[in-house]
Amino acid sequence: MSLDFEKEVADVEAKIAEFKTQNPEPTGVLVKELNRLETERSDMLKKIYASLTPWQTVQVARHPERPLIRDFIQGICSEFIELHGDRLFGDDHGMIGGFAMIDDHRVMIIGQQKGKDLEEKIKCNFGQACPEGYRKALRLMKLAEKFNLPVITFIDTPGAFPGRDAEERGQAEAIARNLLEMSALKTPIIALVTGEGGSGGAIGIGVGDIVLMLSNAVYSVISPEGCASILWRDGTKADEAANALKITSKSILQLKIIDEIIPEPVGGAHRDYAGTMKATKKVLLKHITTLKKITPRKLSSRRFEKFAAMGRFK
Amino acid sequence: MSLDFEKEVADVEAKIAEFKTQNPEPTGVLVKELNRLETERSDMLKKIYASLTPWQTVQVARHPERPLIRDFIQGICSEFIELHGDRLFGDDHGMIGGFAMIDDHRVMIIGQQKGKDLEEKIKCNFGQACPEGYRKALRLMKLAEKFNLPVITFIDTPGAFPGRDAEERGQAEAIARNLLEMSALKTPIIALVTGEGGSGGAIGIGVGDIVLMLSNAVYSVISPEGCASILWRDGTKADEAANALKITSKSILQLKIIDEIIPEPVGGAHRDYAGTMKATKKVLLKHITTLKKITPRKLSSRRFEKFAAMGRFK
Amino acid sequence: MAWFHKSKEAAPKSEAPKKEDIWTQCPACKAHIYKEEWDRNLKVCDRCHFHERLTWEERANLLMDEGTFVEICPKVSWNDPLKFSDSKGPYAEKAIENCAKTGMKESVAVGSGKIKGIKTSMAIMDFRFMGGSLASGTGEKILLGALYAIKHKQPYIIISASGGARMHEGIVSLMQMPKTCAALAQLREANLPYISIMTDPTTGGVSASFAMVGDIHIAEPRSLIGFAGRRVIEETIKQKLPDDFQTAEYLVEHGFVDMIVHRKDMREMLFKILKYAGCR
Amino acid sequence: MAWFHKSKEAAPKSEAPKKEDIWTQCPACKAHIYKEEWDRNLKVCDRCHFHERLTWEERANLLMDEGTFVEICPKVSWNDPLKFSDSKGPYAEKAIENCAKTGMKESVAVGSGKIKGIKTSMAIMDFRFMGGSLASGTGEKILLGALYAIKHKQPYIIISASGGARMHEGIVSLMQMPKTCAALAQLREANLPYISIMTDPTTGGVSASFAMVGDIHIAEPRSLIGFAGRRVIEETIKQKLPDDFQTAEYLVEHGFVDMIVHRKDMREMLFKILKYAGCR
Ligand SMILES: [Zn+2]
Ligand SMILES: [Zn+2]
Repeated sequence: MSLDFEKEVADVEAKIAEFKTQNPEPTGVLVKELNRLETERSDMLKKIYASLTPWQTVQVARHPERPLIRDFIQGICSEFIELHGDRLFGDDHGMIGGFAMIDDHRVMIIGQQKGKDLEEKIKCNFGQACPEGYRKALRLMKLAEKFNLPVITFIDTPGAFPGRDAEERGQAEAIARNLLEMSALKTPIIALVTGEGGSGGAIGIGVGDIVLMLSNAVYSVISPEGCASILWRDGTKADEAANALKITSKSILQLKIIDEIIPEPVGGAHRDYAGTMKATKKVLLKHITTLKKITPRKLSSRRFEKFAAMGRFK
Repeated sequence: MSLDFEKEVADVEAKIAEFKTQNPEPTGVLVKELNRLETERSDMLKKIYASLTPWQTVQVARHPERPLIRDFIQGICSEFIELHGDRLFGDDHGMIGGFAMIDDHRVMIIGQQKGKDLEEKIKCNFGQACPEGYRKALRLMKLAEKFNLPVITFIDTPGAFPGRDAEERGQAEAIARNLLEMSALKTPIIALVTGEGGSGGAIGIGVGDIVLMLSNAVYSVISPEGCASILWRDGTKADEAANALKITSKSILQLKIIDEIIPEPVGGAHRDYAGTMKATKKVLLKHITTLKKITPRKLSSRRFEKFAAMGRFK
Repeated sequence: MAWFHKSKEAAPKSEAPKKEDIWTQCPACKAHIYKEEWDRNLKVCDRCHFHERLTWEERANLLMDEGTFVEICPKVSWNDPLKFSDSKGPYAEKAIENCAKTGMKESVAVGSGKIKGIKTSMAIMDFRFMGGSLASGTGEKILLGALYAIKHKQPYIIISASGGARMHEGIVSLMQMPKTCAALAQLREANLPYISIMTDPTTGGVSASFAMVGDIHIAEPRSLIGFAGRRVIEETIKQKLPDDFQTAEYLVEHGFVDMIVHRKDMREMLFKILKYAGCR
Repeated sequence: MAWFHKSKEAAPKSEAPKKEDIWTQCPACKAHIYKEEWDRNLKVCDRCHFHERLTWEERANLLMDEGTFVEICPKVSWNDPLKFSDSKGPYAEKAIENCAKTGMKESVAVGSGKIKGIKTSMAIMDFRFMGGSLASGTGEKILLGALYAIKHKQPYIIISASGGARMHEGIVSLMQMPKTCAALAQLREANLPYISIMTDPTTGGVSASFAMVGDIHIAEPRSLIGFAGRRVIEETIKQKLPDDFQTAEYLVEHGFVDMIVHRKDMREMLFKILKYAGCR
């Protein structure tokens, strides 16, 4: 699937595909021609992705083929032992977690899973977690604290689920509780926005010592569509809202809300899983190593100072 | 309402009522006659209640007019500020709690409410608490710990609610969690079985530094009916089971499971609320005063030792 | 009861009082009510028990011993980190207007005072300032209130009245959720009581942060309390929601609010609870 | 795989093997299975994945490094505090019979050993001894296991297999619920890991005490896990319950079990989890 603004890339890609069909085993000048086409494609992608508008970035961040937490786990971890349930009400498939091994580091991984096919998407509520999801996340964080494991959260959600049941079971309380407990947790926390960092649903697992974003991820207090329909009284003004809200990784880094951007391969994470995993793993390992050297008490007081400073001006 | 084995008392009581109707303002010999009747009634009750069988005691403990936790609160406390909800799922009317004042002691009171009329009984699930009830109880105990308030639990339940929803929301987990947390709570806990101490549903709020029973209360691992139908394969053998299970306050004291029996007025708590309240208040005050002098850390380690010793023989 | 101290700038005496000076109308049931009665009733409708929104000064007067409430960070003000503009113009202009309208610099007043002699820190949100929205200045002030409480070993009371995060400050406003909760974690670490009072409305990012992590949760009758908006939920589940959905009473039944307290009883209740919390 | 070490008392060699020595029948699906295959499969039915109940020795052999499991309180025995008798006679007689039948003194074996080199304390319930019921001796042994783990800074693993409290010990058996949980609170205080393994069945007072407060909850496939009995619940709610009600899989879906682990993978999984818990 290619996005609106990738039309010309799609044309070249069609050409490449046709060329490959006609020349299954190209030699000599044909190899050169294929290389030319692929360079053309790559240059186009580079150019397009170098100057994505915020609204285009939203579309990349929401791309149906964008890697999800389970892809990251598979690509980064040599072992994953999934843990289920909040010990209170249920097991939220939209929020998963478990023990994992990254190189020789044992960690706790937690994050939203949007789902790949329709069946999984429905099972996962499209990555919109319910209170039991946030409570499962908290339980696993507390377990990580007890076991001295760093926590890594993968954030990718349109928002917390806005359903009647979710509301009745305390969506607000569950997110609020996580914010409070995460700020005081005595083990390292790394939060990484991989796709959509949607509002309270994102920050509900986003209180990290280090907060990262993939370069084409977005992070916002409200969806551009939602903002547009409230402040522009016109849901189609999402592109304007996306501009105004400053939701791209570059803007968020400038606002000092995140610590670092993980650059995606040319053409976005969905075009190159292996490259995305490699880049992500490298950055995660760097921070795990550094954070592990800090005492738990020092960590939580630093984390408090970090968030206390957000939005403190002059 | 009079119980089966109180038939002859009921006859005298009927006589007294008739006498009073015929002699609204008795004088002289009539006063003497009334006194005689009332003494007869009182002697009968004393005699009957001095030698209740365990199964008869069960009936007294379950008496529909037996004082419930709300009666105790009204009779003992000069103030009650009810607190609601488990902050997770709901507010269980079968388990109530809140701040209360007994003389000049501020305490946290928690316990099952069975309900008086049918409407209230249904609302309270007949005193059979759900997981949210046990979780509300735990929340209030943790609050009491933070605020340095002694906890007093009033136990009166046929058992935890055996419903499908209760099971699905973790009846087992909720009770287990309370047992663990109560054993470690750093504030005094007094547990008082006022009526039916029904199995896991009772012990779920029953882990006290001091455990008390009203004299006609019962405390059992299973209802006599349940035991009879399993071990005698005959539910009607409840009286035999009640005997064998040793569920009366006297037996339980002998087994060193409780610390003290609070004597009920002649004829049972349901015949004399004021007397019951007075006796209960006196004993509670004594223990509150004593327990308040012990440091929180010492308290929880003593509580551990107390329960660790239960069922340790030779 | 006269918790509402007289306004300092009394209306200039004119010959004959105007109709709107004598009568007011309940916004909920539309009943016509004597203004004097309305004020005596602390802006609660006798007919339908609707609790009208109050200004922060009215709340402070209602709850605090007369003249004891002193702001601790009156200079902390709104910010415009995004240089935000929407279809109606720049956020900065709107904020300046709101300052002029309310005499506030942000959507919350934070200070310290006494409730029947008990010293307490208190943050009072004011819906008049941009719908009580949570923005960087709001978060900073709520945090400073917590730190003040810790420093002076006081309890902390926050009175919420907010539609949620202020979009105009984008991600910075979202970060006020963890920021305020982190401050409350510090308060907890210091073992100090925190009472959250939810008034109409307490929704969105405010309900999902500091409002929902109190030791005690009190709500005013019939307040709207919830995370997602009713319309969004109805669109999601394709169902009509019950009328009492997200009311204070509904929240009690679902386990998230300890008690509903009428405005006229709030001061006394706070005093009692603070006593149970060991404050003096 | 050969976790089942050969029984010390091998069957005396007879001329021709009897039919029941060659074949066994799955108690669940009634399939006829070679006894050799049945044992090789650790008493798990290949056809329906039914996990047959195991003795404590089989569990110890299955999970522990060969010969490392040593009981720590083998002398703690059953008690008869109530001098209990039911329609079938005295409890004491029944207990003595159970001792003879199982070679155990109570419904649990508690000891310490190694899992792939990691030292751990372990309590293993055995359903053969009065349905694995929780009585004073059981509670005492489980408590002693926790204290041993604390003393030797080891993790603690409890394998539950129990119908619940043992009525024959009345209130004393009920008190084993707080007693065991109090011991686990001490273990938590010492910051040591506790893994609860629920096997078929884990019900009543065992599910409502030590089995449900683990750092990690593991269940064997299709085990029955629950508080109240199915029949009691059906009588209460006047409804049929779904077939999978109170199965391990159902418990995962409802949030109370972390994972289902097949018997053949249990040892490896425990080893992995203990590594995550920082044990060596
Ligand atoms: Zn009205
Ligand atoms: Zn089978």
